[in-house]
Amino acid sequence: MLDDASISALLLTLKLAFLSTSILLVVSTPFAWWLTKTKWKGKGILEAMVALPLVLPPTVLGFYLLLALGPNGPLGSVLTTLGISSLNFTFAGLVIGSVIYSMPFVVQPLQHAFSQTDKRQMDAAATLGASPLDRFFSIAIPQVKRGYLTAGVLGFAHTLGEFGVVLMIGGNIPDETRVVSIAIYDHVESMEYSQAHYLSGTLLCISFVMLLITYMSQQKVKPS
Amino acid sequence: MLDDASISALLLTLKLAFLSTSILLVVSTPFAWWLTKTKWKGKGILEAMVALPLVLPPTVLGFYLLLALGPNGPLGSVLTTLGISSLNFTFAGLVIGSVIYSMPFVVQPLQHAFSQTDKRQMDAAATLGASPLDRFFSIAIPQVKRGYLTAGVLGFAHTLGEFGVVLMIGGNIPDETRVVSIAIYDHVESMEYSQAHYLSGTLLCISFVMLLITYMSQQKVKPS
Amino acid sequence: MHPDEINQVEKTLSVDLSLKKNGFTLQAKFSAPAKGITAIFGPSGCGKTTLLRAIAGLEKNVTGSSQFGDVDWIHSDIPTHKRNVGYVFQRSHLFSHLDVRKNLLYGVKRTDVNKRRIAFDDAVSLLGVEKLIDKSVDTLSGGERQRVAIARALLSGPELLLLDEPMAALDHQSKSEILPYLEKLHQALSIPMLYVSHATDEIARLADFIVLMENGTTYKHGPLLETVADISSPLAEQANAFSILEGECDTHSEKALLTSVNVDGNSFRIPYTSLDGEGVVRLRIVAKDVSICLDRPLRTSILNVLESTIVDIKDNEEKGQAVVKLTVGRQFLLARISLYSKQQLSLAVGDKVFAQIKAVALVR
Amino acid sequence: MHPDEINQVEKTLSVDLSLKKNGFTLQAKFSAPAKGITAIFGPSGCGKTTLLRAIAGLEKNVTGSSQFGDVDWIHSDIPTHKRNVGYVFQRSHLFSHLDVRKNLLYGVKRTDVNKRRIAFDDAVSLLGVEKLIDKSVDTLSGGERQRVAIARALLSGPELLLLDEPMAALDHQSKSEILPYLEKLHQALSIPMLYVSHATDEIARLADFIVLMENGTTYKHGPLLETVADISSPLAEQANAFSILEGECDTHSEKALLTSVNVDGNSFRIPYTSLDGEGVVRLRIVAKDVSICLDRPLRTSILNVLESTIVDIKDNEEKGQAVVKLTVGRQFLLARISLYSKQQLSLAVGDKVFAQIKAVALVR
Amino acid sequence: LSWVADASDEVSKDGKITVAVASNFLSTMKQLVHIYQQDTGRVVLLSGGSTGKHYAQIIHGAPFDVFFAADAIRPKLLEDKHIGVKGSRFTYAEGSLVIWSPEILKSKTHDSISLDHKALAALLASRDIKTLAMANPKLAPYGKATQDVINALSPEGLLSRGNHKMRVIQGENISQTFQFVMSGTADLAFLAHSQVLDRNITGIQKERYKVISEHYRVIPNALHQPIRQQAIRLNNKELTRLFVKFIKGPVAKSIIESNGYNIVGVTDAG
Ligand SMILES: Nc1ncnc2c1ncn2[C@@H]1O[C@H](COP(=O)(O)OP(=O)(O)OP(=O)(O)O)[C@@H](O)[C@H]1O
Ligand SMILES: Nc1ncnc2c1ncn2[C@@H]1O[C@H](COP(=O)(O)OP(=O)(O)OP(=O)(O)O)[C@@H](O)[C@H]1O
Ligand SMILES: [Mg+2]
Ligand SMILES: [Mg+2]
Repeated sequence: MLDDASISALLLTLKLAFLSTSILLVVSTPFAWWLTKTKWKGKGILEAMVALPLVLPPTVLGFYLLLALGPNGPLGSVLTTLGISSLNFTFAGLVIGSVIYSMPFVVQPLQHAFSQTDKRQMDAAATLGASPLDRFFSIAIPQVKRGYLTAGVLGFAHTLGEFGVVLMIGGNIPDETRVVSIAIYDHVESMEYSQAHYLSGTLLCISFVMLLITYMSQQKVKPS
Repeated sequence: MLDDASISALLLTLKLAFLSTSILLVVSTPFAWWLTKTKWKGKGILEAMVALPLVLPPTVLGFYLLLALGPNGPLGSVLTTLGISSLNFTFAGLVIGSVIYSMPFVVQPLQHAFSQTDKRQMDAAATLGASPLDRFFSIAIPQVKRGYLTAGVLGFAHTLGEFGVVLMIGGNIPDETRVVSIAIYDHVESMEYSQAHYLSGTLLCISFVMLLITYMSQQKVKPS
Repeated sequence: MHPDEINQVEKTLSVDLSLKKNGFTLQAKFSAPAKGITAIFGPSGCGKTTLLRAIAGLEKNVTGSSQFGDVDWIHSDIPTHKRNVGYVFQRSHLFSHLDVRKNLLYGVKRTDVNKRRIAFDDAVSLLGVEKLIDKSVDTLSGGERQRVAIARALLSGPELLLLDEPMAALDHQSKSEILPYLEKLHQALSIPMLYVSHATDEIARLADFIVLMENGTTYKHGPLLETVADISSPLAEQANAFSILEGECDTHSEKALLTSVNVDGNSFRIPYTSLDGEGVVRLRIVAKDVSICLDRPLRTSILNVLESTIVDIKDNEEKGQAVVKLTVGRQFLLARISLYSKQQLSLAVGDKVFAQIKAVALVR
Repeated sequence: MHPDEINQVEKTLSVDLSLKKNGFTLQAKFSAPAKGITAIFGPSGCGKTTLLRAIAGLEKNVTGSSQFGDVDWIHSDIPTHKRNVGYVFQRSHLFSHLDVRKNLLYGVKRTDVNKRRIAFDDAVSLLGVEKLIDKSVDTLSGGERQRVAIARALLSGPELLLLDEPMAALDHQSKSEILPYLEKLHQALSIPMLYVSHATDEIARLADFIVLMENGTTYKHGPLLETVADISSPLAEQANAFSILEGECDTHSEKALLTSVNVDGNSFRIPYTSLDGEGVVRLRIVAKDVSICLDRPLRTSILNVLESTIVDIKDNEEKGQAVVKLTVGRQFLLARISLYSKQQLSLAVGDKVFAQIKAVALVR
Repeated sequence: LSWVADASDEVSKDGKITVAVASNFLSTMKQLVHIYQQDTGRVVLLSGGSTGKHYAQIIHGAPFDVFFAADAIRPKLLEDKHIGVKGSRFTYAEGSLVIWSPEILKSKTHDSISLDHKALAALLASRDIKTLAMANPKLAPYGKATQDVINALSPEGLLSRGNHKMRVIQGENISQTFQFVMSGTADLAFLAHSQVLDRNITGIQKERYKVISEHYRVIPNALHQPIRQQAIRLNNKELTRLFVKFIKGPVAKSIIESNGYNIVGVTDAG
């Protein structure tokens, strides 16, 4: 059986992953759409920048985030003047870290998906009285469901296993920032291999079941 | 200026990233295609399994790979009977680790891309004398260029920053398995922050330029 | 809701726009009255689709004006979804993620209840898509797609209908069911319709006005009757050149299986049709169905023989044919005869002749 | 390479296949001789496209046989790319990532040099796509797409041509340029062509055989002349019912601007056409262009008046019309007249009458 | 080149050795190796990392020649498993713990090097301290020592101090704990002495580092178990031996000491 600490870590992880993925999907949608549609010459710069957090080792990225979010850091000082105390070592901070780190896995598939939307069907929708926003929600988004699946799965799974950033800006506080990846890591480091196996196994099982349900439901809705 | 060790780490990283990404693109192409086309009920299981390595913390995944690739591990013993000595702590091992860990970032976008290929154009190609393989290369692949871009960028960037797995099965051996992410990590750990900043900056710049070139060239080839 | 029940302000479309895209330049100037279908006619690639798209607001960089009712769509920068057009696209453009029913409902949902022009079930049965209603659009045949597209456009309560070869993929039967409805619709609703077609028979039947295009330019436009009777227009050169006569219904002789139509004092007999309204009816006569005799032919199955005067003749040496323009009261009739016959009968402008008309189609 | 220069074995297509997909069942049985175009005719949604796809090997779960030359494609499980068919799809299906030139070259590259039937430049100029050659296919108009698709199919050196409403999006001019080429092609090459069309004029012009479909089933098939002259076939009910006569070229009287064709001893005069070969020519006569007189009409612009015998009459009370089947030597001619005229002239089977033919089209 | 001079067979065959070093000792080891390489010309490759990772890797055949662990447990385990060379285990450094806090300036004994028991307890009880950073006691020896200290000072536990809540943030290792401090989010931290000794930190972190190096006190060794960092040879190669000999030598000792470690000076073969 899992002990309380593990269960709490698991729940925290799921909460983090759900929250981050949701935020990512919401934030990335307009961004990816804009990237797809804009004719702005400089968009390559933005596209490249989205992928950049990926190339740094997570702990290092975490370190920089830690500095940025700290009271003296550029982001932290802004937050402080807004009356928000530092987000380091808080759950909110974890969410921010995860969002930044998993962003490319959500933006890129969505952008790819949106680039496939059928301009002509969008035109048809316009002639049927649908405003741009309406068209976006009634035509573009439903047609890229598969892109959302990819984006969601990658973002979710990556947040689950994400570890370096979370370790760094989370500070491994039980119930608040100790996610399951850190717990497993701790077990491995302290040679508690059987606990590590057990917890890993549980995480894998849960993830597997969730992914399986996602994919299976996807198979069903496919047009015959 | 970068010292020799850093340059060697950078080169090793680029070599690893290029190699892994190439292998991933080659291996994932038939796999993603098959996943897209198969009517097999169990494909959801495979799809879920591809994403699974993601949910484990990289070091932990690395730990399991270490066990698997070790002389007594399931993979390692197979390799041993084939006369290949253990791949742990070798560059080849790193490549295997990166490939496994970055697989979902390549398979998923490709699968998504392939699911968008126009069946009717494939039919047309068949009537024009193109065999299934020929159609695949002459119609399906060129039409999903953007999917390859997404897959390539995500796979490449993830391999660059990938760190936990590499640290574990690579062993941080200069010139052989010390990639730049580990070097940066080392600098941060030993409080050589300015070196860490410098190396991170270099890595970011190089990556940025590569990504920018990729995206810019993409913009140009778009049909007017 | 039946189309006839709706009353609304008549709006006219006046277009004077131009647009450049890559190698192609569009220059269009014409107006389409609310009462009447305006046909757009021209060879493949001449810019008909581009014109419709520009009017619907789907093309960028359109300059000039596109006045609909009181509003200049281009000047006031009205976006497509506020122009309230119904557009049947040349390649249907059905929503691939929705089934047929949801495709049809898409526009309905976005239309004010009091702007709807046709009930859902009516549109469905008119276009014969009942059996398709739950199908995925990917499984439709070419004609089925087009029927769904027409129904979808009608259901969105348009104030202007843009139809881009809506019948091209349809069989004769389907066409002959949908065409009368379109006629009725536009008469009852007084909404302008722009109708792109390559089929001169459709145009003859439906259109009141015609816009002729070539190389991106609208080089001629006007009422159909005048424009088609213009012997020098390229239309008269077509194998299926035709003329159109308007007349009034005379007596119905159900026994004789004939209906008689009075065109400026001349009586035309056509196969019996029950004409509901009195009003003006329209006869389409294909030029090659008209022959010319110097004597009145007797004991013939040809029902319609008129005395007439030649007002114009245009020879086409290449084809060995001539088009002859004849008077029918104040209206005109085109006849296509061989140059040989023209010479044999030594026909000339001003001659009194008998026009022997093999086939007369009651168009409306 | 000019089509005429190629010699090859004649292959016949014999189809007896069936297929079920979701709600739809296809049952097709007919054969299409190598020498001749076989038209497939039927209402929208009856399964014409599905039939063509099944023959091309693009449908799954097809049972039965589809014998082409010596090989049973279905039984031997020959995949599409080895069937060597040229397919012009109803909705063109151009390759969206390639420009026009590369679309055209796609099939060329995959065809043995000695199997190619038409030079690249010839196909390009025949279909008038010279100006489009470097365009992206997304920017093509509907008709342009279709022309490119036809060229692409021709260039792939097919042994069997499947044409799914290839002309539906084309204007009269384009059609009248492409049709003769298709005729010439199939005559020169002796490859079977299946031609789906809703347009009876195209069918009349092109087809030698016809397959009639309804609800997924091929209910009638046979040589076009016989099948269309069958007064009880649904074709005869169509507004543009027609008959076809074959004859030989008589004398060319260039002065008189007329060409004369001998049909079983009867001379037909048609507007002058320079006929290059001697051989058999074909005349299409639309039923409503034929009128019946009891006396021989004189001093008329109508060139062709024949003595004939009535062999069959079919009334259509609903439309107030009758179709009359007349002899022309050993061949037959349909005339559509009003029921009124039929009564007036008290026409009956066996009567000797004069058929007055307003328009004769030389089909080939 | 000098290393050719004392070349044996092995030395000439394999010119370099690879050494696994605990992250916290990595920077000190770099200094040592620098000197060693200058003096002898022999190449020593360093593989930094956590001791837990290194241990797992060595078990699975990592090609390391010497293992410098952050604790005594893992070298012992290796010795017991006969992976390490029996009898080659020794303590190369003993860490000393410091406490860091901006609050320290307020305490009365601010001029002395270390704090006494009472001052420490008062500091820990201060209500101004909201975030305490320490190394994970499970993973890092410094964390374990920190735990000892805290237990000694407030046996009832840190978190149960009435309604005054203190967040305890734990670093994976002592380096990470230091990084927490760098970010400015922690008010109090237990760090390694080696970390707070002034070194030439340049760039943007210079100011911050100054703040850190001016606000620490050494914690009396009596308050915790000794933080013994042990090393073990993994083979008997000549080059390996030579390097270990150097580490045990006087030059190395002074460098290690100057980096804030105590040297016990005894080879612990126990
Ligand atoms: N995958 C499918 N699932 C279910 N029904 C299908 C599928 N594909 C085609 N059909 C149906 O089969 C029938 C025949 O389609 P087909 O495309 O062959 O018609 P068609 O004769 O070519 O019609 P048209 O002249 O309109 O192009 C149609 O009613 C169509 O809806
Ligand atoms: N985006 C574009 N870039 C360049 N040329 C274009 C573009 N869109 C359309 N064209 C060209 O503009 C011309 C007019 O196209 P349009 O679709 O309006 O023709 P159309 O009259 O509708 O022809 P059809 O009867 O064949 O449908 C065509 O020659 C076409 O190739
Ligand atoms: Mg068009
Ligand atoms: Mg079809």
